[in-house]
Amino acid sequence: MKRAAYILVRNPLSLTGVILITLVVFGALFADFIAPFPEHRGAVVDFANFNKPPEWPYLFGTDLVGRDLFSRILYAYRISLLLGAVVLAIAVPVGVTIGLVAGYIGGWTEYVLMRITDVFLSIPPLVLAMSMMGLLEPTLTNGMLAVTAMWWPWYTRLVYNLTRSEKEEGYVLAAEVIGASRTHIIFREILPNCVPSIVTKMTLDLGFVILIASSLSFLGLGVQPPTPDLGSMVADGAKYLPDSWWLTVFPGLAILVAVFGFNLLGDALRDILGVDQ
Amino acid sequence: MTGLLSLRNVSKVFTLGQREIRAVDDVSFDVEEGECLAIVGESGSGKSTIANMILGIYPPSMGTIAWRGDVLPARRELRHRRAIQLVQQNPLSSLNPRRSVGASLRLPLDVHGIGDRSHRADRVGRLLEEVGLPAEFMNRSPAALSGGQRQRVAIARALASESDLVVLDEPTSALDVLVQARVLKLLAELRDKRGLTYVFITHDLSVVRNIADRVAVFEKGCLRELGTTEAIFANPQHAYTRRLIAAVPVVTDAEVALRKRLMENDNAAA
Amino acid sequence: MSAPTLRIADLGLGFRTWAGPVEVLHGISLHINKGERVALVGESGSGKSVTARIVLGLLQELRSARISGTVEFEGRDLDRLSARERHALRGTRMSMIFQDPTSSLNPVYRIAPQFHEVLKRADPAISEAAARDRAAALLSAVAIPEPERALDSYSFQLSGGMNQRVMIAMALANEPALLIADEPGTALDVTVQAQTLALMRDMVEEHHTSVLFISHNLGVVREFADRVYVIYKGRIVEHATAEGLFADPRHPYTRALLSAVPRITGGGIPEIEDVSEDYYQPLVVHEGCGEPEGVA
Amino acid sequence: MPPVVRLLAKRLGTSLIVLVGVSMLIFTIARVIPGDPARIALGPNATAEQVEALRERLHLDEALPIQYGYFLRDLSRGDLGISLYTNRPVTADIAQFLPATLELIVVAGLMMILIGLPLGVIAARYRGSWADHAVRIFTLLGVSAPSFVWAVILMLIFAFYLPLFPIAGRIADSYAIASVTGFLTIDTLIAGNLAAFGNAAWHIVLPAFALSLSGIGQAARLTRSNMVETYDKPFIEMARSYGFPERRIARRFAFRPSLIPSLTIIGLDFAAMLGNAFLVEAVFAWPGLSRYGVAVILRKDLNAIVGTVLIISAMFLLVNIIVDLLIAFINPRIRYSQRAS
Amino acid sequence: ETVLRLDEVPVGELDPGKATDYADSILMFNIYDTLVIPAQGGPGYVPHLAESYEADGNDFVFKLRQDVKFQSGNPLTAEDVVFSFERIKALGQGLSFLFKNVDGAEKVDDTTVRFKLSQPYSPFVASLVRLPIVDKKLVMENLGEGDGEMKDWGQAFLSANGAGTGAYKVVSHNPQEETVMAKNADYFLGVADAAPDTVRFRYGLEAATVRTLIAQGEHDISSQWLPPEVLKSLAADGAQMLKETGGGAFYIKMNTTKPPLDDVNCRLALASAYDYASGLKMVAVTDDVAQGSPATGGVPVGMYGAKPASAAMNRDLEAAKQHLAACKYKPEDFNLEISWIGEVPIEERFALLMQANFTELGIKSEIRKLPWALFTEQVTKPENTPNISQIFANAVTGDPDTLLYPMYHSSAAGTWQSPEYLKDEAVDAALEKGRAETSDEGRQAAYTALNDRLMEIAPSIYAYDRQSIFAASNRVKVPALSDPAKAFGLDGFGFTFRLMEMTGE
Ligand SMILES: Nc1ncnc2c1ncn2[C@@H]1O[C@H](COP(=O)(O)OP(=O)(O)OP(=O)(O)O)[C@@H](O)[C@H]1O
Ligand SMILES: Nc1ncnc2c1ncn2[C@@H]1O[C@H](COP(=O)(O)OP(=O)(O)OP(=O)(O)O)[C@@H](O)[C@H]1O
Ligand SMILES: [Mg+2]
Ligand SMILES: [Mg+2]
Repeated sequence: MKRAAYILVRNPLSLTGVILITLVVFGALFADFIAPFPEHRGAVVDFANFNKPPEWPYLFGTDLVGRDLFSRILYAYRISLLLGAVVLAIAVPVGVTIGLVAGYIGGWTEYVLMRITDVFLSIPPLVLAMSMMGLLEPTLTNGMLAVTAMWWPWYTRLVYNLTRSEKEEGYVLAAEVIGASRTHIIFREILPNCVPSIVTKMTLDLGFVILIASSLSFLGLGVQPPTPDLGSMVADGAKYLPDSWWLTVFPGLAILVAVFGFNLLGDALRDILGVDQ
Repeated sequence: MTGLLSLRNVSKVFTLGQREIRAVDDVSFDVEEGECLAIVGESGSGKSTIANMILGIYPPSMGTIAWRGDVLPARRELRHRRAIQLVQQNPLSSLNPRRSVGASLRLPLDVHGIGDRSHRADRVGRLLEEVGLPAEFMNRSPAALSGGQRQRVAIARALASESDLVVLDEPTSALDVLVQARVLKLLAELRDKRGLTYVFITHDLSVVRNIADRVAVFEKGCLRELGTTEAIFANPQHAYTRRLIAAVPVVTDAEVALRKRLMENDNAAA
Repeated sequence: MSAPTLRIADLGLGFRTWAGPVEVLHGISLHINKGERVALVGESGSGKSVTARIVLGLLQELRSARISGTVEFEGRDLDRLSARERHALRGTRMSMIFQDPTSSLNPVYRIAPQFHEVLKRADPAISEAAARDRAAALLSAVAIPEPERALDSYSFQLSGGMNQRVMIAMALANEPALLIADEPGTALDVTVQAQTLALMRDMVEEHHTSVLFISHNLGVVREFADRVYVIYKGRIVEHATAEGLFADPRHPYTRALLSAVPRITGGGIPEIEDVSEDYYQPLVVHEGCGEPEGVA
Repeated sequence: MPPVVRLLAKRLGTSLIVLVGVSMLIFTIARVIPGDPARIALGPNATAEQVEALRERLHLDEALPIQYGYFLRDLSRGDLGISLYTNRPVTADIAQFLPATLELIVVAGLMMILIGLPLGVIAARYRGSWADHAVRIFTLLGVSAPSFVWAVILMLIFAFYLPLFPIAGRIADSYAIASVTGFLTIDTLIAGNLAAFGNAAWHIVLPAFALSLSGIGQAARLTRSNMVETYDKPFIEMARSYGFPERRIARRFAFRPSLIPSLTIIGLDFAAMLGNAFLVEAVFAWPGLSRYGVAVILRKDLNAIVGTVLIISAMFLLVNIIVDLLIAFINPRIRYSQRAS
Repeated sequence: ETVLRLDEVPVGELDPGKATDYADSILMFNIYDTLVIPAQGGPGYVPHLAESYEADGNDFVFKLRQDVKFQSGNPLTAEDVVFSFERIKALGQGLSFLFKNVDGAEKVDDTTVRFKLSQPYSPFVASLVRLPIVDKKLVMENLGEGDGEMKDWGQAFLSANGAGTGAYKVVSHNPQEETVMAKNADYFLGVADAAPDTVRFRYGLEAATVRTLIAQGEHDISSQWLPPEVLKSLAADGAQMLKETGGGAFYIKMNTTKPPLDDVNCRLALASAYDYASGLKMVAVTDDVAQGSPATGGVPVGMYGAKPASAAMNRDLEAAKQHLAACKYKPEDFNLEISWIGEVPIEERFALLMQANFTELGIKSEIRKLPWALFTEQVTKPENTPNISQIFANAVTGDPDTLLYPMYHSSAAGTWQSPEYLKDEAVDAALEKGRAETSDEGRQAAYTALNDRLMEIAPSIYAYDRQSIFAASNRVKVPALSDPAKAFGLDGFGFTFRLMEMTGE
């Protein structure tokens, strides 16, 4: 804890990350109080003010049915961050574990696990999502499930290749010689050494996961209007570039801020997780 | 009677592209319970390879290794793991750079359930102190240790499991003499107290002289000579052994004299 | 008299860690004249390797390190040199043999290209084939039995001693003015150790190379060094000629060290305290051994 | 047989098994995706009888294993059936659309390697400096909008405001190039028409860049974070102490040991683009397989779905094998591992 | 050489037996000819490949022109007409349903064909604009593999090649990328010099791409699917707006089988609460150009039975409240499912508009995005069909029958056009009468009755009458899409390339 605080305080970039993320989370949590038009998160249309460029009181302009983009972005953070967090919270542990196990244990285990991963990876995500739709209710939860299903194998491959290299290191031998269990070697010895790559990928994936929501909602899975989500806002707005640029640019910047914050934080996290106490 | 550990016709061949390297060539010897067997030999003579095979890090290409009369399987069981420990030659890579010294030291305690849980941290501290390091070092990362300090951590870790046999691959060559003395003493004490057995790989014949019961001399993957320390130093049979002893750097005049004597023998024999 | 090859004056070093600052060097001074072999002996963790790193300018880049004092190389204050000038010295005018050779060689390249890289420091135009020939010659000089195989191997395919010899060959390859040898003998068997020490001695004499020889193997020091500094916990405690030191060790710590050396004649491991208040006694300088006046 | 070839053969063999697995799975999935293929194919106005007749012709009323049997029988003749969407043989469609996409993603893949990796190296080498931050912002921008949004933005900037690049298509209308391989860059060279080659190459730049942005970002970030780790290793200190040029240390000594994650991700990205490039293809009017794939999925064009997915899977497996081999090549310790598994 | 470049959504279907979409229609109208074509500047149909035609009881007899040659050089004969008809029936795809009531076609002599109908069916002549006449000889020479005498009916050949008499020939065709067509110099009516020499018809361009291409002078006519905002900015940049009126409307359909919309009062409440004016504002491009004009009822303005343009639908919240009060369901007891088609982004805005409008009545609702494929699947069962669906429908032949019958006849329930599942005897009767009547007055009366009934029971909200707006460069003049006096009453027919003029700007 002390170490974490020390690392955060010493590196101004990490601190920036903390501040950005705090702002984003704060904005999402207290959107009801901050948003100038809280009702614009829902079923509101205002054709007197639609498709307006940024101007008072619409800081970020209005969308095609006249809702305040700034307010919607604040609310969108809620669902987008939730989506990102949930997907990563499931996909990363699953993918990482499989990759570690396959890479470390080798033999038949590796063979079977990696071929299963291959199958998942080689089916295009859209097909996977569509088939989910055939089988499941089109709710947000199932949408997250679908994204998770297409996400974990990336971590598996990443960690698998790292593990193959790490297991040749002396410290793995040392642990084996001591008689440490496979679980220990995999999770306590090798995993910490894969953390930099995993964390880096995770901080980037946050952006991707937020964006994937747009393709999910294109398929009718996931977030449905009028609930705002950043991915759909960016994606839908692109049709109206360059004229109604604010429709794309502000949600895009909102994602950038979140991803940027997490990335800075990720770098710090790497240092904090650096040494296992 | 077979010893605690016996190697029978053990060979190890590495393939390097098209080429084959016979790192260990048809070696047989026993390690008796409670003894300290030193393995000396030129660099690249296969000492570390033997150590790695004893530990089951890789299997011998030929031959068998038996533990208390049972041939050791390729996949070692936990009891074998506990019974045989290793101090690796390369102290940097044998410590996980992402785990603190304390975490690395605690591992054998946890794995083999040594001591009760709440006192393990203290135990780790004591282990560090035993090898001459302050207990606070348990919070450090290996990167912040000097070469010798790392080596001492590795030794402490091998001792932590309270095993029957410890294979020490150049355990003290990175240590200064004071610490070396201390570690050697510790090793000797533990041997007495717990009846440990050591396979001690080193170049330092002065050390060998002072702690080993028997010495095995290797050259080019072959076992050249195996005898009691006394015998080897008093009357080395093999020319290579004599050369080894003659080359030892020494600090006292008495030692210079001994060296001279052996060198003369060698010249006479040649 | 020309300036010493290396002069260190009042060098201090501390690290900032999350647990608070750690002082490692408490103002040490030492010098090496041209062609001189100077040993730095001392306890493990006493600050030998970090001193070497500072001389090479490697620690200066570490953000958590705080360095004070002066380091002069051939009369030039390293602090005043530009980064480029400092850089130009490395690998050409000074080189180093690392303590842990196996991890100091790059695991993903074979030895040959790494050697090529070293030789290019002195002769940027050297061809791969020429570099290989030269490397093979240098490797035979350090008694590597099959130099060709070693060149085609990765560091993890060589034994510890072989890696160390590779490092030694690399360090000597460009005939530097200052060679820092951080425990060069540790992983070598005694015959090879003797051989390489002899080789280093020849080299040094021939090219008037100065050597900073870091070791705790007092036997080796005795056979190799002209002058010895004994360091204890970041302080120099004794400074003497090699002969003088072994004949008449004056500092309690030096005496302890000497008596702790196991003897080839047997006699067991001596009983010596490894921590003692006495070891903190002030510096003892033998006659004729003093630090030159600062002329920066 | 050299070990690499043997390994390759073995991996290719197992890939075939995976491919069979994928084919069964996708065969099932294609039938689970909502929508009645016959109805969608026949258009909104078809009568129930028409739909029934088509269902029968497609064997849709039979049990799934029997349908799969038909599929295998046809496949053995190299026949993937007729696309209900384009009304052409699926094989013809794939043959036409695959080269266009491959051409695009090969260039995109090269961009990931040639831009992403060096950016990562620069960021790691100048860690904490303005260059590092500039690279960070650039790479994070890449993940803050989907590739097709970048496609639109790039098109607007570099084709609209600054008309430096062509807007759409694979080559200017004025060139008539006979299709030999389907790869326009190659066909133009075969035709010996350098101007056309230049024009075709020029057309690839923007879409490939838009596609590769996210990969560039990932490759750069992963390279950076791993190189930062590697920079702490003793062998880097050794290289420094020998005064190897910093640039060489970065490019060789620290770079190669740090390459594994970036290479893995580039490989995955490369393969994934086959399925994900559709929106970029749409923006740049690129007649590629990805777009075809999405269209057929949305229209539930069974034969075409199965055919496209199989091709994509096969490409994917191939790329993965290459990546695995490359990684073993990059890290000799994997290659020469002595460890019993 | 002049080149005309335009785009549509994919795919371009070249086979006359399968063509349905707007893109397909454009291909058919240029590569093939039909016996009749819509009259220019007014309602009705005029002979084209036919010299003349007459009704004979239920049957119709056509006399062919003798000066017509196919692009292959083969002369047009009655056999080709019979073949074309039999082929479309045999394939049973595309628009073949239009000929359900036609029992057969018969060659009377080389230039005379008789179509035999099973019942009086006045929209038949209109249907013929959807029967492209195919070069039988050429097709027979190019039959692909298949069972039976006709093998594959030339499907393989016709999916990649043209076999018509049209003013343009296929140069190359890739159904997902582009069809290139060139002027047919031997066209039987001749082609004006000003008409484009080459036409590049691209499929699937993104809005932003089209916007850029037109601005850069690399594209001539956009598809009708551009969002109004994009059209607006193109217009602001100086692009001309081409307009195609009539033939279709935007319908908001209510599932009449599920509560609460099985109660007519509830439906009427929604229809009164819907904000027609805002909806139109959404599709407005400029002050005088919009993608829609006010709806007046169930039948688009200009068709038989339509109300005059002045009788525009209007929001009436008071009336809505009264209707709701009469409804047997309480607004707080239900949650309406408003669906929209994922492929048509503007529908999302209408969904939001409805949601906001209905909220004012205290009705809760939930928006669902449905991809087209899923939507077509769901509407096949009344219980899966959403409460509210949004549909753009048009008369594929220009005849009101092809618009209204598939939407509202009880036998047609459960398709994408009829998610109302309307079962109403009066409506059925009116629709059947509309088909059977042959006189204009008779049809007018039938459809007026239908329209009244549709207003009374409100199975749909008649949101607006659709107009297609195309942005175009100034290099091309399209009288049929810019001058009402030269317009055709059939969707897509304005894209007859031979009637366009390249200005050479
Ligand atoms: N990066 C660092 N952060 C904190 N402390 C460090 C760091 N590097 C070295 N130290 C500490 O500095 C002291 C001196 O280390 P150094 O490597 O110079 O020892 P040494 O004299 O070479 O010992 P040995 O003979 O064991 O190699 C040690 O106590 C070590 O723990
Ligand atoms: N993984 C490997 N692949 C190929 N050859 C190897 C491998 N490991 C060791 N060797 C070779 O085997 C021989 C014996 O090596 P080993 O490490 O056992 O020597 P050693 O006796 O421990 O030497 P040192 O005292 O220098 O550590 C050497 O020639 C070495 O090059
Ligand atoms: Mg060894
Ligand atoms: Mg050291």
